[in-house]
Amino acid sequence: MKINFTEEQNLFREEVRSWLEVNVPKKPLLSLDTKEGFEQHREWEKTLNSGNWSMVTWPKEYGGRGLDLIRWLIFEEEYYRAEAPTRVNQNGVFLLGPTLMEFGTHEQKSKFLNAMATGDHIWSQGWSEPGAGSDMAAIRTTAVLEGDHYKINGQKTWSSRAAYADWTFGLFRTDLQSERHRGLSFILVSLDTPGVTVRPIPQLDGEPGFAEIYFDDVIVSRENLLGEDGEGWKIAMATAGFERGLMLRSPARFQQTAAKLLKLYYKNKDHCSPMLQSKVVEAWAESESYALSIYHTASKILAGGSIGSESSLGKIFWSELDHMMHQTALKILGASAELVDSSEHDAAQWIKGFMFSYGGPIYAGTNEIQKNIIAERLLGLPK
Amino acid sequence: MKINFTEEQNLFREEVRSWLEVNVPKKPLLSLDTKEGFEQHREWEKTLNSGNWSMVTWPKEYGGRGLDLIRWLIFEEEYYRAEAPTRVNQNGVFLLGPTLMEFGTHEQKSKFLNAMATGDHIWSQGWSEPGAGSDMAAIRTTAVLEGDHYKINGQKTWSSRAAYADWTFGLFRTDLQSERHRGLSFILVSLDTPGVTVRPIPQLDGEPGFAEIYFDDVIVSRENLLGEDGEGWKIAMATAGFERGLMLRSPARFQQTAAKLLKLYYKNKDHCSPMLQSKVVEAWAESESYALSIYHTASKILAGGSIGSESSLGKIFWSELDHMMHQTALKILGASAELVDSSEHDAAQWIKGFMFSYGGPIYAGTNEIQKNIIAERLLGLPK
Amino acid sequence: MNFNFTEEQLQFKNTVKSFLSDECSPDSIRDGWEAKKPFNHDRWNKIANLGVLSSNLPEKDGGFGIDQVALSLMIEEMGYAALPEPVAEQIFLINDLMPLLPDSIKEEIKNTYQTGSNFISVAHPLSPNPLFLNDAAGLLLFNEDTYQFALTEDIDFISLVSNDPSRELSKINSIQKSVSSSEEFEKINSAVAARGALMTGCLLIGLAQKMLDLSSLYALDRTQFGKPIGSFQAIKHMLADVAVKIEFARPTIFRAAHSLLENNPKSALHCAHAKYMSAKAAELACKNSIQAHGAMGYTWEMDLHIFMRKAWSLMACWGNEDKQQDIIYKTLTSSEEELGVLYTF
Amino acid sequence: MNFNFTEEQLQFKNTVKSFLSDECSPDSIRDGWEAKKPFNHDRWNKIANLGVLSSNLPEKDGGFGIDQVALSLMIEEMGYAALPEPVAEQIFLINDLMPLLPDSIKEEIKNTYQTGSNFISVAHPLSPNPLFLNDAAGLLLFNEDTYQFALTEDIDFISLVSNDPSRELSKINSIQKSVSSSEEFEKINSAVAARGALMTGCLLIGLAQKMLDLSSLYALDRTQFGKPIGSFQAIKHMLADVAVKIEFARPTIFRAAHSLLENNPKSALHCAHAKYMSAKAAELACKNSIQAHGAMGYTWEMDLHIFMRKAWSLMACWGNEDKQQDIIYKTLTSSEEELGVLYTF
Repeated sequence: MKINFTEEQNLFREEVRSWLEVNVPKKPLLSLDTKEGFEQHREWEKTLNSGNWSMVTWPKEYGGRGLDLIRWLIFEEEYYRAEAPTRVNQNGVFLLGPTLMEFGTHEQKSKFLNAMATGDHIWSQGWSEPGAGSDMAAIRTTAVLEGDHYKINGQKTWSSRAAYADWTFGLFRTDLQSERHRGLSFILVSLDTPGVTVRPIPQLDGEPGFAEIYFDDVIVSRENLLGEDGEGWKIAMATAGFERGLMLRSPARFQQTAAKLLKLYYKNKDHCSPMLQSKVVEAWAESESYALSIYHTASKILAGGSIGSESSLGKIFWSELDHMMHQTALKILGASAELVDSSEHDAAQWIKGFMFSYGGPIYAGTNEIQKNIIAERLLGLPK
Repeated sequence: MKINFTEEQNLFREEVRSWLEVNVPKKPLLSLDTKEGFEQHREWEKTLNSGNWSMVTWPKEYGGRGLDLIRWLIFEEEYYRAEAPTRVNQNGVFLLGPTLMEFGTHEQKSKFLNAMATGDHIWSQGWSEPGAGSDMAAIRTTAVLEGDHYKINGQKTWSSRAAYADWTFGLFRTDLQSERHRGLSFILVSLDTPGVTVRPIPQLDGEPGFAEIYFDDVIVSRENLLGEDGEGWKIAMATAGFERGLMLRSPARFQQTAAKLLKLYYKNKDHCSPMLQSKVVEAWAESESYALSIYHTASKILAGGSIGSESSLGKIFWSELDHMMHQTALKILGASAELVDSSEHDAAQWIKGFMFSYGGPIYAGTNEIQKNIIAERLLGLPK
Repeated sequence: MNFNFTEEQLQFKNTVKSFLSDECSPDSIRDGWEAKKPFNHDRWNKIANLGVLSSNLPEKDGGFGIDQVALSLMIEEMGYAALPEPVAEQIFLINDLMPLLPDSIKEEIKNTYQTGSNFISVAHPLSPNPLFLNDAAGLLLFNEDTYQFALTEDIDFISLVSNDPSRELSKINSIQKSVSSSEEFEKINSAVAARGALMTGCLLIGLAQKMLDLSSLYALDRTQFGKPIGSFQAIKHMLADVAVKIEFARPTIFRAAHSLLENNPKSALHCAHAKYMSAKAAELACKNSIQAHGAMGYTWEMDLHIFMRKAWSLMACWGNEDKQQDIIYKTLTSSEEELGVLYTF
Repeated sequence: MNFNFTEEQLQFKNTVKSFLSDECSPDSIRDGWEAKKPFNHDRWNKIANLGVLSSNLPEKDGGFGIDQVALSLMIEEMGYAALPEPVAEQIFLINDLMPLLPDSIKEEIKNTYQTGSNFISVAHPLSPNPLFLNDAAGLLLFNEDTYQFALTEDIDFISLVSNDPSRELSKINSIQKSVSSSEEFEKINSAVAARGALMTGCLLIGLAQKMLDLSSLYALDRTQFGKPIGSFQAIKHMLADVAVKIEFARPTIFRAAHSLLENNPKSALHCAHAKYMSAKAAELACKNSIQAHGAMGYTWEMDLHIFMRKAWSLMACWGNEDKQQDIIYKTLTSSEEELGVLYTF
């Protein structure tokens, strides 16, 4: 155990910092849930790619830098420190990317990873269906193999980013006789394909963070099948692990929030009771613990270990923490905790984050589902 | 709505206070979980009875004063204010008493209520069995009717006070072919009856708060059947309602704890961080809310209403509150929060209460069971 | 000692409940949002005609002279329906406060305010951005150590956007002309703060109850893993927890209302207690309701957020949980005598 | 940056684990309670022979020179077994502190203390009642602004009863003779407070893990309503919540140990963080474990309370959650610069 950064790691940090200082847009981009904002964010992905920062852990041939997870955590720390834009392509770079790396053919990797890195393909998720939310094995959208292509019929919902994205990935039932987890396949579909209809779902802030995707005799080449026919569940489980785990929820985001919260409290402490101190301390302590745990996990992976139920434990921890921090911020803000006016930038940002934080315990498998997983897989309790 | 005490109610309060001032033992009694302490507490029941204070709500003929629930709440407030001894016969006066009043024959009332009021009969509970804890319908101890008596065989457990009590009441299976809730009867058994063996269960503090009761061909007169044969479940549900509800958990106990907690904090506030204030305020606010709610319920009952799922709601509320208050006290006490030495009276009392408070969410139907009841009966969710 | 409501108190509550259930549906609220006119003048007039706006005026002034307990029952229903119009504010912060104001200000308000036809907005350090000031006839404004009344036309203000589209807020820049006073400032300031706390507390309890009802219905309706999600213990328990919080917050509302009625010297403490408990109940109701709804709870389409938004706003204004906590602590420790108090009444 | 343990570190941990699993069963602890001799000298000698007591002494003094990270792994196991003997105290509060003490005190301790044969007790304002002082050779005592060392025979003390029968405590009345110093008091006082916090944190994580393991086993075993109680969501979720708390407390232990090793200027903060997180994990482990055990958890017969009692004591001494919270807050706000810090390392 040696938990200090090396000279090289510190140099890398400085490189990231300098680049971000020059390149991060001075003016915040519009919301990526608007058409215009979405394109601004796509531009930012291109800018990142121009500096080879799309995904530092990817091999160079796919637009990455071939660096390890510790470097990635450092990159993320600098990214949040610089308050750089949200990654509009997170479904691609953090979820599908690692999945392709593990299960994709050489052709698939070449075709999709580069276009992902450049921002040419922005990806949406196609997991849930109206009757299959937390219970993903209930998927009914079918993909029937006809020669060298699949014909897809059905409906996906809660597809994040789908309102403006280019592609979607998800599970489809390729064996119509199958039930539950069996007979599902992992297929990539361009949202431009004839027969695809996207209908946005306005979320709490009124913007279309999610969409429904309808498939009506949609023809997709067999080349877009990831892995083998019927292997979909296995691959999806790997992807879901990435989602809950360390790729998508790097600690820097929560540490940044905790640091802002502490500053907010300190600035307002004469206007609020000292009792809020306990929440501010909890925010620091928990975000710091989360970071330590992620560095711990990253070290394990680098030493050849694999990630198990850590991702379920982590998902519960960060989502509860995130909500608590935003709730505390609103208490510090007092009566202004309802103002989303552009003239009230601070309050508006905290309120936006507060609303967003309610989603944490829900998406990517509700916390109730995660607790079942922990009880059954980690503690050995019966199904 | 008129939530002030009347002149008469205030006079009653003064009467209670004066009597208690004279009669409450100056030196705390020994623990009622010791043989000697138990007898001291039985003496105290006799003293209470000598002043006609055994149960002010009972009719005069049974040793009560025929007063209403509001008077009872006032009596309890004064009782806790005077730090009078724990009622060793609470199973009798708070649980079996009201049940007898509702379901007992004239003979049963005469025989049992008076002996209860005088402290001659101290009662234990005989609900749980080794295979029937939270799932009370799984009771297997049998009582077979043979002419004018029952022959009882089987085992009860978690019988509170049974180590030194005189009698027990509980459910027995009188219809051997029956299952679950059906075929159970509510029977009263003297622990002196041949064939009864009592084996104490030492609890957290090492003292026998509970006992197992073994029945080996125990002969009990049919006169000790409460209600009709097979009506046991219905009667037990009424008793359990009393238990969780307002009779056994009068608000004064929790208000007294909250007041002590506030004093403890105030005295030690320079040694602990101001963050504990929030817990102290919560203690006051919740104990006060509980009291308001109980006065509300008492008013409803006095106006002819009945008590429903309030008892489940209340049980969750007071048990969580009680634990939180004791936990907070230990935090205020700092390093002395482990001393049970007689020289450390304050710490020892809080620690004793702290350990006791862990029992709240467990006994009388775990809080998990109460939440199921609330969800199913009050909110209409499916079984 | 009688904690039961009178027939008359319950009748006022039921009248308001049934009116709002017809006239203040989530759809009608959404219509107001879309038109960017959340204040529905038609509904306001109907409420006025129902006598609600004058319900607590003395009979000689054309009211029914109902007390604060009946008011709090009515206001809970306004929360349950997420009523956008500032009815609670008029009856609780203007009508109920009026007798306490000095003649100079009272006269001005009386000259301006015509119950039912128009209304007066209120601003206070604990709730500094008055509601619907653009539509109001005047403003009662509390400062650090004075209070004043001004006609809307004499105020320079700008609009502010609230996270609850039902609330049109304003920020006051300056006031050209007003009547001002500092007479009995402590007493009147404390009276309005207590009323603001209790009013938002009543509304929050109604909102929490509504969210619980919506969630229970949803949990019955929505199936997952082949059964209604309401049959899972996790969902049952998260909703039961909300029921517990509401059950033990509600009596604090009625006690506080009764304290105002009786001029109880502890009424400020009791109102703080009511807001403190209600805000905590509403906070849990928001969290557990959206969780029980899952991703659907996160959408604009479900009505849940109409009630959540109002709850978030009302938790924040007129003193949030933290502020009430502070008031309670300071009151409890203000005298040695208070430190050991055991009795509720 | 490498958060993995070395083979050697894990080996020390496993040796201790397997030794304690054989030699420190709940039954053997109960034997000590019944005999009113919780300190088992036979076990103490075996631990000494295993080299644990000298494990962190320099090799020249007959030790293995292992670092604080390895120590913290070992101490977690002592918590897991609820070991009554003050092994953690010796290695963490005496051995590890020794190099920091001034020569005058160090000499005295060296003359008295013979690793393995006897031991030194410690008292500090955060933990004022030393453990097993009656059996100890001497006492290292921290006061307001001085610290001193005294032989047990020169101390006038009385016994105190702890709620954990494994802990024999004493209250010091007076000291007849001692060596005292105030040299570098701030630094040394802070060093012992940090070590006390980290040591109790390590023990608490072990205890929390043990309670979780006992509860999981019980939930598999015990049936209710015709199935193992562990198949009910309520039980699953209450135990999963404990697993989450432990998971995110544990790395804070290792980071704090590493900070001591590296003389990190923030080691006091890191040790406070470790105790804060571990105490919270242990608190929830106690509550949810007893709840999962139901009435059985409330009995003397089940082993659960052996671990709960130790946890309650260790939460209280060497600075409880509240004290650590205070340290963290004061450190974080001690400089403008700290206020915006984002990085962990």
